[in-house]
Amino acid sequence: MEDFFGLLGPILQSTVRNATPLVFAALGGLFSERSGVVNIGLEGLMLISAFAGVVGANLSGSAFIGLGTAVAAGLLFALIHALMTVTFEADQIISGTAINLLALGGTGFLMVAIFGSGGTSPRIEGFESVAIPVLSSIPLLGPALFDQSILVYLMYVLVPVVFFVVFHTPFGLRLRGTGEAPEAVDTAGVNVARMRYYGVGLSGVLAAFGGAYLSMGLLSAFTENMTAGRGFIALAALIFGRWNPIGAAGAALLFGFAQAVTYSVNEQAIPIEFIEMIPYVLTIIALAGLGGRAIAPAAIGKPYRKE
Amino acid sequence: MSDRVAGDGASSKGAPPVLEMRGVTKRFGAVTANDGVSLTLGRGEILGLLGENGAGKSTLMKILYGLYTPDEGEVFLDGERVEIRDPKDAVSRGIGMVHQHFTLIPPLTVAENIVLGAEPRKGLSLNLEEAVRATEELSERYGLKVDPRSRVADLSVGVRQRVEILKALYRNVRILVLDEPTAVLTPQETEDLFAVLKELVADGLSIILITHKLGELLGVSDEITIIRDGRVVDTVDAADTDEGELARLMVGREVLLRVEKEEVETPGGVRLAAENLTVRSSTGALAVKGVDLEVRGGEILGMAGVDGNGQTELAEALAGTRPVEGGRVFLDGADATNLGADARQERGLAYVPEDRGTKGLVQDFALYENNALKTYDEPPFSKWGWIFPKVMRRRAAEALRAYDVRPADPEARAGSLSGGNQQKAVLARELSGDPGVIIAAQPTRGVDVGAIEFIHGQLLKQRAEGKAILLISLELEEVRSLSDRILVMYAGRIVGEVGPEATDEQLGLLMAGRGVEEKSA
Amino acid sequence: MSEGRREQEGRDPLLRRILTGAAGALLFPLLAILLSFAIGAVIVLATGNNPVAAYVALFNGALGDPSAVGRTLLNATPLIFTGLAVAVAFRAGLFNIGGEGQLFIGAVTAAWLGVSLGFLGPLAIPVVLAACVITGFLWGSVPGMLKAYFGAHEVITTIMLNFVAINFAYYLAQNPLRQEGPIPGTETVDLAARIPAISFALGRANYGFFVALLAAVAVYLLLWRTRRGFEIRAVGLSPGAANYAGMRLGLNTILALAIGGSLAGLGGGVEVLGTYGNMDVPFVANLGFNGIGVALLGRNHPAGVVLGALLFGGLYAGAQEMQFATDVPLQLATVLLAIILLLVTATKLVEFIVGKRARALASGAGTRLERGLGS
Amino acid sequence: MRKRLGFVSLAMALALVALAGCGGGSQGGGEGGGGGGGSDIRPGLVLDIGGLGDQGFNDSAYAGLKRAEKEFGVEGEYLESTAPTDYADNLTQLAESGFNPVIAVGFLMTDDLTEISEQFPETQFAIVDSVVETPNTMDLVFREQEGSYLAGIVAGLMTQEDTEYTTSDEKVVGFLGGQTGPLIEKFQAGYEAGVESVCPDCEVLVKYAGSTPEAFNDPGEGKEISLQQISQGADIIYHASGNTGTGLFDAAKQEKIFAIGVDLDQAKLFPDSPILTSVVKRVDNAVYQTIDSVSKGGQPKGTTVDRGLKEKGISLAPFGRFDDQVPQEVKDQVDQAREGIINGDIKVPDAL
Repeated sequence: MEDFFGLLGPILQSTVRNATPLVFAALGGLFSERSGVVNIGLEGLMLISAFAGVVGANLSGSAFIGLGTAVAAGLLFALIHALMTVTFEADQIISGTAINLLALGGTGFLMVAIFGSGGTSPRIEGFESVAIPVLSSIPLLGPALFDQSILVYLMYVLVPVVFFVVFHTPFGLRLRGTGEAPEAVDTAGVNVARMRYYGVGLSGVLAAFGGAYLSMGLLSAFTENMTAGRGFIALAALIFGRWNPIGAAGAALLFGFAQAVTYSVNEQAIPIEFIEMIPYVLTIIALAGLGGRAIAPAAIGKPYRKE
Repeated sequence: MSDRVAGDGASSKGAPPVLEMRGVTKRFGAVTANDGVSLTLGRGEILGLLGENGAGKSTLMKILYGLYTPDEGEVFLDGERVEIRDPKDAVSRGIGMVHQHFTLIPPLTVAENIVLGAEPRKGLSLNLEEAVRATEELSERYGLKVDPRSRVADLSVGVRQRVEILKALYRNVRILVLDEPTAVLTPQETEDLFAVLKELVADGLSIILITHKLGELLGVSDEITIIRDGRVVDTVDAADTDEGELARLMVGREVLLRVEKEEVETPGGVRLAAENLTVRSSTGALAVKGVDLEVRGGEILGMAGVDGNGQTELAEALAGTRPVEGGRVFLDGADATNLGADARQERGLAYVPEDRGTKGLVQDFALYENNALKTYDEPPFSKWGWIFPKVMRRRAAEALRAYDVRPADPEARAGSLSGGNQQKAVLARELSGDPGVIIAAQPTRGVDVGAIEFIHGQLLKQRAEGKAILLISLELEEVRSLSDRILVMYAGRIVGEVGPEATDEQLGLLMAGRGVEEKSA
Repeated sequence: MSEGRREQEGRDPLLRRILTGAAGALLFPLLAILLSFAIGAVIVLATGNNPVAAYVALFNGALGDPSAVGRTLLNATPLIFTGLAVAVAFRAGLFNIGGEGQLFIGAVTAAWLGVSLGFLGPLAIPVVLAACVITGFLWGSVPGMLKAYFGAHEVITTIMLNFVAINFAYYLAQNPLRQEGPIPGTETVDLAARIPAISFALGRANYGFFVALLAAVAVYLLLWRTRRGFEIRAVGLSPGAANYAGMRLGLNTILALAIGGSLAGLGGGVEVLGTYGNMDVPFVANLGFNGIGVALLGRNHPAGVVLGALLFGGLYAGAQEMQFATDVPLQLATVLLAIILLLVTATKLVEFIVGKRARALASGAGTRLERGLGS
Repeated sequence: MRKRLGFVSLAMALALVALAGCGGGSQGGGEGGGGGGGSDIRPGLVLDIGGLGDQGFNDSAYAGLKRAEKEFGVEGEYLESTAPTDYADNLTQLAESGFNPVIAVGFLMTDDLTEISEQFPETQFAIVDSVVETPNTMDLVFREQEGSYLAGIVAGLMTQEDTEYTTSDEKVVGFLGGQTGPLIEKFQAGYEAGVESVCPDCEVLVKYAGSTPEAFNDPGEGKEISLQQISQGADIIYHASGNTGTGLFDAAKQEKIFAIGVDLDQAKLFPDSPILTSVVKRVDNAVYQTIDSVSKGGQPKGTTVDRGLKEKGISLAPFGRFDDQVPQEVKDQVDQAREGIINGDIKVPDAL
């Protein structure tokens, strides 16, 4: 137990690191789902952006240009999802699954095509941790919250910004309306398809930040399938957080914490396989206990047809 | 909002009409929904658009609102030819529409719904105070009382309709189209609505009122355009016509507006009864509060009331598809409260649900599968867990022919049938098992006149055979002409019982809950 | 006008029957496959390879000789099971992404019982497979119950349960069931208790493929010839109508997911008894996810699932040969499958390519107005 | 048109099969020979999941193949595996196509290779890190514990020094394992024994990344585990976790501690990370020597080649740019231990 408290600082720091990509992806999913499009492809969006970020940074030598290429790739894949689901009325879950598969196969393929072999990319200049003076010296919480990569700080800013955009702007009103009752939005003279393109597109941009953080903030190289299910956990965080940015961020922190704990649980005490299960079991319990009754945007998953 | 020019009726003569549609044709595949339709709407005028379900009224209005593009024909606004590309375009040209199915977003507030798409801003953010203020101003000006801050989900249908109208007014409409606005209203609410409409036209607005109810147009509209089979049959002056003529024009032949009902000597014993029945709605609210009723063999008990006063939940509780909160249900004298829908059906209960689209039929099932939807697990359709599609097909073919379902093809997908034929398919299933008790909820909603006649005939036939029938309907005319007794439901309670000779006023008062006050007084 | 309508009545059912018939059902998947191969060719070209050579190698690797056919069958076998697992749930309106975990549960069951019941010889095979069906059923019922009793969405719970099942199976394989020696995995099932190979020429392809075909037939009978299937389909197409007809939504939800689980579990058993002989760590990967693609490609019909699984299996078998014969990376197969999946439900796109006429016919029933044929 | 394409490909397939069939017995291909002489051999490599670019043992094996290709003027082939299902197909494909020797890189292929090597008795097979009991399979195994023991000595001594990356105040070192199991436990056992031998009161923090092969390919988890160990005082961490170890290198760079690499001289591969040394496992040599021995002709062999420090199959990489930070006595102790192991004075445990 004493050991645990000694570890609390590092665990909290690890919690924030684990949660950051989840928060980005969950915020992205929020835009998409609030507009009425299920985005099970968050995983793939993160993966392709993580890869594109490393390619961009590798070619340019600049982490910021890498971030730019990551966002471009995330946006591009998200727009494929939007094109398929909004314009061509494909099933949203299937399209999302295909996006995941495309990102997995595509990054593997491109690894060979660009870097000559699969596995792990060459290392690039990523985003180093930047300690914020004064704040980072707060005991316990300081290093956890304020000695992180700038992408983490970006995440702190984005949570309230997304909240404001979704709940306090005309765009947010239309977005929420589109997810609840597209026909109402349509008759009010707002273009439903365009709102959904915006929603899905933004999900690509935000998931790209998450992906870039994985390959350029957390690490400084791309590894095949490095997202390892984080997109799905982000989706769970979104549902658990009831499609609210604050709630989703909170849920992501919880999952991040569960993950962080697994790094310090002694495997002699509990078999490693059971430690690995913790975040997933926690998600199921959370969904069954609390999040299960959360009400999704009413029109989610359905293509909008003007008859 | 406030900058609309007040009505100046003087200049309306001579000036081009506010709206003219000429030769509008719209086809869907091989079906022609509108065939060269023309109509004219003058400034400050209420034009009634009358036609049966499926005659093409809604299609025409969707063209006007930019939801459909016409294949042929022209639209003129103030004498100028226009092409309306989408609803946004329509809105910017001053056309507003109150749809039959409300286009409101339930989780949002009234003010948010009203300003959606044309939001007042303060910097980057949405100016909600301004939205509330504008809503209040409009609602005061036209006497459309609403609370701008309440959530639409919590409002009654009547209030929701007001929100819809306010939404149009907020966008400075010059032409307001109302699609079947009275379907969900009590007679009193309908009168209130018409009063508001008259105030609006006095203010310079022009209104198109779509309905399939003959009577109400006479009181409110200036002219009436009748559409049948996608074509304009005639346009008449409301002052120079009567219900009979309108009905003839609408249906294309003389229709019997009154159903001939044989007298049944004496009603039999009580076959369906509810005792102090309490039921919750899907949202958890008490929807039925202590209802007692008895239906006897050989009688039709009518249940009148405005939609959403607990009739649906009552019907479902009686049929066994919704759990009962308190009280008891009796079938032929035996307590059936704890029986499931299946068991009740085995004891001779048939149920025609109000929503055949999502409850009565599985749209993507073939007709033979739908015909066996309740009996698939009984011989001869099933044995030892297996089902026998061949038998199902044979039986379905018989039933479909007997109930005049077209096409009578057991393989046809239910969803491909017209509303009337879908309803007949439901009846075919429900009545062919020779049930003793029938619950029919809105059996003629959205059904063409031919099918209505057929369905009414079937119900009367069952009555003559001594069946006990509970008829739930929003159509007062239907309740009155078929029922032997009429119960009126309001806010989950039975507020009165009247005979079929009751007047609109009597029924209307009860439906508005006024009877309750009288009782308690 | 009425004449025109009659003409339409006479013509429509025939055309519709054709479209909903075999040709119609295959139209969309076939177009999706062709399109994705075209896109794949562009990708191959962009990497400086010859797409014709790549596709020839792909074809050879999938069907070029008996051993290639054997590889295709071997790959397709587990995908039939996981595809069926998705399809049954889909028919009930549920999305089962848990095929992977369910397969692992079945596999570890087979690895355990296959060894301990090995003394029974060939008799052990049906016993062990039945046990896999049962454990898969139980595991599959978990998300069903979570949905029925707690409203937890099955998409999320089945994904999460995959991780739980895989970890649990690996725990068993590495601890109580662990074999001697350096290779992490369970002990190997006695050869007598294994599913035999079909013939030497077909390589390792085994009679498990026929078990899969039997499962497909069973699923067909279940869905279209039994009361339970009738209920599952009714619940999937219209929960409201099913409830109104007295069917229990919760029960059917649980059963559909559990039956799906039992199919995937059986697939895991067949993999162990047929292909591998034990459960190594790592065991198989991505069979559950690919099962989704297989089911969708096969339109959630058992026959379609078998065809879809053969396509997937063939692509993976062919990609191996392609990697060998050309410089095109193995991952092209995954990319091709992703594109097929992306396109297969994009009805609008295919309609766009085929033309509006087909679209009008395909959705003719939907656009028909209320008045329709009755009045 | 399509029909013809199908026909053509079928014909090509048949031709290919025929060619492969004929070629099996006597091959007369004549590329000009390099050093070894036997230029008619075609070595084939089946790589494990992870494949090329793992900056570990797949890459190392591939380097051995490349070296043989260059020196003997032969043309080899390698196949990557994406799933365990691929092993058997890949091995069969190479054997069927007349490749010889066929080398399975990774112990996970043990079962499949046992089966397949029996079907192709004329082909020389080899497997890295495992033992296959067939007369035509060479087992290329290593005594990783010996190198790990030396790494343990380095770690145990250096954690008591004050350098740019280590402090003397806490005697804590770390071990990051990949997938749990006997193979990696050999590394752990040797390392722990090495630390113990020079610093009995040192604490060795041990953590594995997981129980599945993904544990060899999860740098994110590797980094988090490393950071946890660092926060518990570890200032030098040895990993045997494949690609997961790149996470350690990130953490080492960020937190300024020493890492010890594995398989290859990883200091050269990750020049910006403070990698003090690496336990090098010469899979490349094993592959090269196997090809060499086949090129010299003779019947397929079923021998087990066990390589350790003595055979130079395992070695400790030079300290490179950190050489001046390592005190001479540390270097001396390492040299003594190496001697001791080679002449048998020191017995290194190979299991926990």
